[in-house]
Amino acid sequence: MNRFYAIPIFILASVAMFFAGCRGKTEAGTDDDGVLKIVNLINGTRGDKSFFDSSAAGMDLIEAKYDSAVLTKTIEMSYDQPNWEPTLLDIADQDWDIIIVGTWQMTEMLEEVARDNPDKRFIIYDTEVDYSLDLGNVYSILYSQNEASFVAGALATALTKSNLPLTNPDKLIGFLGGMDIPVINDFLVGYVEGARYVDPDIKIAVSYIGSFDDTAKGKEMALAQYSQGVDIGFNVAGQAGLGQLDAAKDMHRYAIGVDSDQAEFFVQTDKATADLIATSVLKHVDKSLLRAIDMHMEGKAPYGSSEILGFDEEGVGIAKNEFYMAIVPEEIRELVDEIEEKIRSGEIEVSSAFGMDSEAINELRYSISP
Amino acid sequence: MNAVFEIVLNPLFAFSVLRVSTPILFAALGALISDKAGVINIALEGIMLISALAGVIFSAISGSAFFGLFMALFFGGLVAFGLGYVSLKLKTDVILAGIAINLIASGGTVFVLFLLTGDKGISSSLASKLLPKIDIPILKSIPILGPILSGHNILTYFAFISVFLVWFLLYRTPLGLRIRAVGENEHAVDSVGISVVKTRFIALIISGVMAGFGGAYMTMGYISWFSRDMTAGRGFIALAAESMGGATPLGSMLSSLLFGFFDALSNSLQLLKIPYEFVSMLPYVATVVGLVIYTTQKTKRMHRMRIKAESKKEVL
Amino acid sequence: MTSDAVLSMEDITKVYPNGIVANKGVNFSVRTGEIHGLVGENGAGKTTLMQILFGLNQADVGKIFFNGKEIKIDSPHAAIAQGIGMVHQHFMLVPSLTVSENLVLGLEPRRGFIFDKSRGIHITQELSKKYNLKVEPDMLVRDLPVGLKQKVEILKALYRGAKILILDEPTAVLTPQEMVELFNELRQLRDEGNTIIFISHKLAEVKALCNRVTVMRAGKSQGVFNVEDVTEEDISRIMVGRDVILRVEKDVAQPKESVLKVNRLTVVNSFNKRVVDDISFSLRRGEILGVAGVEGNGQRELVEAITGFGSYGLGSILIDGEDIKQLSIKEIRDLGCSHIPEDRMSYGCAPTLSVRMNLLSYKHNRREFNRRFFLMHMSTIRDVSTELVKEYQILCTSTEQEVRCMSGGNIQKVIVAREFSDNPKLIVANQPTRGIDVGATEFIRKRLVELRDRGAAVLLVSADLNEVMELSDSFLVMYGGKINAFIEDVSNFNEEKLGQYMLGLKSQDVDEIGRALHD
Amino acid sequence: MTKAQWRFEFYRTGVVIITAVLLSLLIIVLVSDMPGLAIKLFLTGPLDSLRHFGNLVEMVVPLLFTGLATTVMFTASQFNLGAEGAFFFGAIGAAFIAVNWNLPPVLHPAVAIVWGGIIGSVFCGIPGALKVKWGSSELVSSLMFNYIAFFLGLYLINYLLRDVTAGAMVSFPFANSSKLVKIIPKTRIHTGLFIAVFTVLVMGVFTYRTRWGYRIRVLGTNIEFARYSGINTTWTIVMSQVLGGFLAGMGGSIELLGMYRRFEWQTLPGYGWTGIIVAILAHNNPFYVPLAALFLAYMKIGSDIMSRSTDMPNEFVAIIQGMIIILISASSFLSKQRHKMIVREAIS
Repeated sequence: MNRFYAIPIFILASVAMFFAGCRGKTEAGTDDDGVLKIVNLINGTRGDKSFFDSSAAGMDLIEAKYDSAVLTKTIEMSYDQPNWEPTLLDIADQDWDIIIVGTWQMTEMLEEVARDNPDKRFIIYDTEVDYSLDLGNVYSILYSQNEASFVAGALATALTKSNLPLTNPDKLIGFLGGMDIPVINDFLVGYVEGARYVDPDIKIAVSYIGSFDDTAKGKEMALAQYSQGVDIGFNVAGQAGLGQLDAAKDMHRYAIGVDSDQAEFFVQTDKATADLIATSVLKHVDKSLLRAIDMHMEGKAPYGSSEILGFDEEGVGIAKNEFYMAIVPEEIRELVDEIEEKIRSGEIEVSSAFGMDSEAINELRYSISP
Repeated sequence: MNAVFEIVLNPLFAFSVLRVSTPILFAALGALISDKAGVINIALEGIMLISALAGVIFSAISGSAFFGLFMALFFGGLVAFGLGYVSLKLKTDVILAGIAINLIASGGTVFVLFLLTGDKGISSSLASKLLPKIDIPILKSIPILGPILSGHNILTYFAFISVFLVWFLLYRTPLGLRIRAVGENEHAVDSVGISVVKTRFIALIISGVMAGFGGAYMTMGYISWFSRDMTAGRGFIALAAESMGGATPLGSMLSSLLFGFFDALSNSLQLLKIPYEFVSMLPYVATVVGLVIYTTQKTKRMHRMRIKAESKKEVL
Repeated sequence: MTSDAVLSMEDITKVYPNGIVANKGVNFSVRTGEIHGLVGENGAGKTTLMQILFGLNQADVGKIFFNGKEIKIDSPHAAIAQGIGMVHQHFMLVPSLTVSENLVLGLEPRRGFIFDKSRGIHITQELSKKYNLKVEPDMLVRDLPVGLKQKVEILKALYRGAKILILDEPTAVLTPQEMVELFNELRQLRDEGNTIIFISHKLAEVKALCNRVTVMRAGKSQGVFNVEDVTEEDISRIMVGRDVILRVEKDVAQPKESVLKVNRLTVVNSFNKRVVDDISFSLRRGEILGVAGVEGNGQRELVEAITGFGSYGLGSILIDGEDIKQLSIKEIRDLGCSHIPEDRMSYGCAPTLSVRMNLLSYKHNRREFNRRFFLMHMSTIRDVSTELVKEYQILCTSTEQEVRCMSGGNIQKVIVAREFSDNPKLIVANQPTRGIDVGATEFIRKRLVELRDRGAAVLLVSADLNEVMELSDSFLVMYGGKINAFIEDVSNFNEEKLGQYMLGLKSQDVDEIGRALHD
Repeated sequence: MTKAQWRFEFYRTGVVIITAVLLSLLIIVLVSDMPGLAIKLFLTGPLDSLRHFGNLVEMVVPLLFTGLATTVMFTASQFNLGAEGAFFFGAIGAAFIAVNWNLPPVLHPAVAIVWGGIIGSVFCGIPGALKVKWGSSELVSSLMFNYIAFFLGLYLINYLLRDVTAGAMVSFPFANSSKLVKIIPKTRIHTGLFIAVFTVLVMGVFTYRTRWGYRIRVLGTNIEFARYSGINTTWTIVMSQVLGGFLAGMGGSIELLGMYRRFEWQTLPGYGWTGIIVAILAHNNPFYVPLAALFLAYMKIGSDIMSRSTDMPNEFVAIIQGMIIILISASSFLSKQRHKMIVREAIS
C-alpha cells in the first residue's frame, strides 16, 4: 500500500477512536413518557410558500395546541433525492412515535420502513400506501384537490368573462403545472371541468415548468401565457409556481395560488403581488396533520387506511381573504359559494386524474388548448 | 406552424427575447473580456449566483435597489478577484478553479440564505427591492417597436449599452490594448513592464462585475427573489454564446439574442402540442448547433481560401 | 566590483523549480559605453542571468548594483525604471497589433481615457528617425519579416529610455546582410553613450562587435576579457572547457538509389500564402542533403509535408516510390522514415512522462513491447530503454525520470536515441542540434554521418550554416518557398554567394536547380 | 515524477485534507448552536452504525465510476464535464432494459449496465467528436449536453417508461431479475460495489499497462508529440471521451439497478460533478480514485447525518469541496516549501 493512503486512513481511524468513547444518546432519545414525539420529514425545503410550508405549519399548529404534551421536529431533506431513504431509515431507528412524510415519491420507501417498524406510527399525506401490503400502522391522507380546483376553474372563467379592469375579452385562462404527473394533473382535471361548467367554450393555456423549484422558468412560462392573452392563471408548481405570482405583478394580471394562502405570504413583503392573487386553492396539509394528531390523541386515528379529505373535512378549500373580497365581484362570489355547496352535496361530481393514462390527459389538454 | 409564427410575430415575444437575453448578454460580455485577456472564466455561473443573492440581501437590508445593485457588482468583482487570486497567484488551473467557485456558490448561497432566513429554497421572506423599469417617452408610443423596446428593466438597456462600452474599452482605451495584448502574447506585455498578473486581474474583475450585473438582474429585475441554483446554467450558456459570437462584442450580443430567442420560444411553444421536455431542450441544442456552425464556417472559410489560392496559381 | 562599472551583478545563484541550477555564484559587470559580449554554450545560464537582470526571473541568492548602489529588480517594470531594456531571443511582440501599438504598449499616449493612436504613430516615426531604425508604424507586426521585428524590439526598449540594452542572441534569425546592418546600428547606439550587452554563442560575431566579453560555462562565470586580447580559440576553450573539434570526420558519400522524391510540391498555409512553392528534389541512400536558408522560407512546411504533419495541395512526395499524400504519420513512419523535430519540447517529447515512456513513442505498437491480453511488456520496455540510455550517454537519474527535469541536450539525445535506434531508411532532421551543448552536438552529428554510411538517407534542415556546410554532401537553399540554389559539392563554395542566395538576391537558373532531382 | 515530487504531492494532499476538515469544523463552530453534537456526527456519523457505514459505501460506488470517467478524460487533457449527463442518461438506458426486457437474473443487469454504458458513451462522445471534427470546445458543448441529456431523458421516461399509476413522473418498476443483489443485510450495499472495485483495477491497468492507456497519456501531456508518435489523435481524443462516457453510463446504470426500484430522478443527481473533484483529488490516477471517493463520500454522508439531527445545513460541504479543488490543484500552494526542498537537494 502506498503511503498516499496512510494520511486519510490515519485521520479517520484516530478520529473514530477519539469519538468512540464519547458516543452519546441521539437527540430524540429523551425518554420521559407521556410526550408524543412527532417528526415531519419534508422532501423539499421550506420557503416554497405552498406545499411544504403548509406541511411545516402543521407542526406549529400541533405544537401550539398540545404544547408540552408533544415534541415536534421538521427535517428538511431538500431536493437531494438519494438522501431521502437514509434519512427515513435513520429517523425510523430513533425514538419517534409518529413519523410524517408526504408526496408519492416517499411511498415505496415508507412501505418498507413501516413494515420493518410495526411499533411505530406513520402518516403519509398527498398519496397513499398500498394497503394490500398489510400496513396497519400507516395512515394515508389524500386531498380532493380536483374539487377545490373545480371551484378555482369556475372562478377563473367567471373572472375572465367579467369586465374587471385587468381582464381582456379573450376567453382564455392559464394553468401552470410543476410537472406532468398525476397529482398535478388532478388539479388540472378539476380546473378544466370547473371552467367548462361556467363556459363550455373556454380555452386554457397549459404549461409545465418541469421542476418544482425553478422559479425563473416558472416566471418565464407564466409571462408567455400572460402575453398570449391569459388574464388569470393558476399555478400548481410548489416553489417554482411563485414565478407565476411575480409574472402577474409584472404584467398586471390575476393569479390563483395553490396549497397555502399565497396572498397571505406576500402581505408583508410585497403587497403589490398579494393584490393580484384572486384566491388560492388550499390544500390544508397543516390542518390535516393537526386533525390526524387530534384523532391520534383520541385514539381514533384510522391507521391502516386512507382518507380523502375534501371541503367538509377542511382538507381543501378556497382562500376567501381580503384580497378575494377585493378582487372578486359579489355575483361571482355567490357563484363560487353555490358551486362549493353543490360539490359538498354531491350534486357536482368532479373527475380525478388518478388512473387516467397519458393519452386521456393529452386529449383533455388538447381539447381546451387555445 | 402558423401558430409558431403567431407567437414569434407577437411584439410581446420580441419583448421577452430581450428580457431573457439580458443576463446571458451580461455574462457573455464578461466571458469576452476575460477571454480577450487569455483567461477562460467558467466561474461566471457561480459569480452570477452570488451576485444575485447579494443583490437581494443588500437591497432588503438597505431598502435601496441601487445599493443592492452596487453590492451585487461588488461581490461579482470580489469573487472574480478570488478567482484571479487562486488562478494567477496560487496557479490553480483556471477551469478547475472555476468549477470550484461554481460549487462554492451553489452550496454557499443556500447556506447563507438559510442562515439569514431559515429557508433553503427561496428568499421571498426578504423584502428585497426591484430595479426600475423604464418607459422611453417617444418610442413608447410607436406601434410594434414601442411594445418591444420600451418598458424594460433599466439593466436590460444597460446590457445593450454595455456592448458598446465593452467594445470601446477593448478597442479604444490603453487598458483594452493591454488586455488584448496580454491575451495574445503575455510575454510581450511582461517585457514592457506591464504586469501580466495585474492586467489579467483587472480583466477578470471587470468580467466579474459584468456577471454581477447579470446576477443582479436575475433577482432584481428578471424575478424578484433569489432561489437556489436559479442561474440554471446561464453562465455556461454565456460562454457558449461568446465563443459562438467569435469573441467580439457584437457577435456575443447576436448569439445571446439567438439563445434568448430560443429560450423565449421554448417558454411559448409549450402552449402548442409539443412535449415540454423537447421544448426545454431547444435552447441548449441551439447553442451546440450554433457553436458547431460557427466553427464549421470558420474552418470551411479557411479551407476555401486555401483551395482558391492553390488553384489560382495553377492557372497562372 | 570594478569602480568604473555602471552595473554589476554579484554572486547570483538561481535554481529553477525543476531543480536545474542555472546560475551559481555568477559575477558580472558592464561599463558605460561598451558593447559587452556574454558568451557561453546553450544552457550555460546566459539567458537566465539576463532575465534576472531584466526582472523576468528572481535570483535565489545575490545582489545587483547600479552606479554603486544596490537595487532590487523584481519585475521588468523595475528594470525599465533603471533604464535597462531587453531584446529577447523570441520576440515579445503582439502579432495582431500594429508596430506603433506594440511600441507604445504600456506607455500609451492618451487623450483623456482614450488611447491616442495618431500620437502613437507620430512617436514611432520620431524614434525611427532619431535612431535611424526604419519601421512602418501602421504595419501589423505579424506581417513583418524578422529583421524588422527586431528593430521594433530595439525601438521598444529605446522608447522606454533604455541606456543599457540587452540583446539575447539577436543574430540567430538574421541573414548575414541583416546582421551587418544590425551591427552598424548597435555601434552607433554605443557611440551615443549606450551600453549594450550582447549575448551570443557565435564567437566571430563577438570578436567583430564587442569591446569586452564575459564567458560563462555551466552556470558559472569563467572571467571577463578584453576582446582584443583573446582569440576565438581561447574563448572557445574557456567556454567549453576543452578543445572541441566541431569538424566531423567523414568520407565522401556513396549515394545509391533514391529514397525520397519530392515533385513540384506546393503548400499553402492558412493565411493563404504559398509557403512552399513548386519545389522538386530527390534524396538518395547514403547521402546527407542539407536544406539551408533563413528561417521561415518554407523549410518547416517542407518538413511537415514529408513527415505527414501537414497537408499539401499540389505535387507529390514519394518515399521508396510510394506516394505519401494519403498516408498518416504512422504509415509514413512505417515506411522507415524517422523525424527529429525542430522544436523538441513541443513536438519531440512528452515533458511530464518518463524517459522510458518518451523512448517508446511511436514504437509502442510493436509486438516486442506488447504481450497477451492487451498488456504492454513493461520489463522489455525497461530493458530496451536502459540500453538506449547507456548507448546514447543520456544523463538521467533513472529511466523513470521525467524528461522536463533534464537539460536540453539530454532531451535531444532522448529524441535522437529513439529516432536513430530504429535503423531508419530516411531521416528528416530539422535543426537537430539547435540550442544544445557542444558535447551533445558532436555526438549527434557523428551519429548522423554513421547512419549515412550505413545507408540511410538524411535530409538535414538547419539554420546553422556551419552545420549544413559541415555535414551535408550537397545542399539546397530555400528562399520564399522556392529552391533558390542547389549546391552539389559543398567543399568548394563561398559564403558570400550563399548569403545572396539565402536573401534571394540571386538565384540559380532552372536547369541548375533541376539537378537536385538527380534524374 | 521523481520520488521527491511524489513525496511532496503526498504531503500536500494531506495538508489540504486536514485543512478542509479543520475548515469544516470552524464553520460548524461558528454557525451551529450545538457544535459539539454537530462535529461529533459530522466526523463519526458515517462509522457509528452499520447502516451509516452502508450509506458511505453506497455513495462511494457511483463516485468511483464518475471519478474514473473524469479521470480518463482529464488524463487525455479533454476537459469534458459531461460525466453528469452520461451518468443520468446511462441510467435511463438501463432503466429501459430493466423495465422492458425479460432476462435471467445475472444476465439482465449485465445487459442493462452495458447498454447504459453505451448510451453514456454516446453522450460524452459527441462533444469529443464535435471537437475533433470542427474544433468546438468540448468544455462548452459537454456542459450543454448535460442539459440535453437531462431533458431528453425526462422525455423518454415520460413517453416510453412512465408508470401512469404512480403519483410522480417515474418509470415502471424494474423487473426483479434486473436488480443488483444486496450483499450486506441492513444496508443497501449491492454487487455493484464489486463491479466498481473491479473497474478501478481495470482502469488502473488500462492506463498504465496497455498501449491504449499509453496513447491517452501521451495525448494528455502533449498532443503534438502524440501526433508525432504516429498516434491517431482524433481517434484517441474521441475514444477517451467515449470511454469516459461509458464508465459514467455504467455508473448511472449500476446506481439505478442497485439502489432504486424504478427510475425516479427528477434532477441531475450530481455524481458527475463530484466525480470531477474525485478525479482532481486523485491526481488523475485511477488507483487513487477509491481514496478520493471515500473521502468525499465521507464528508457528504457525515454532513447529511449531522444535518438530520442538528441545526447545521449540509450545503456547507459544497464550500469545503470547492476549497479542496482549489488547494489541491493550486500548484503554487506550498510551492515555497517545495522550492526550498528542491534548492536544498540541488545545491547539496
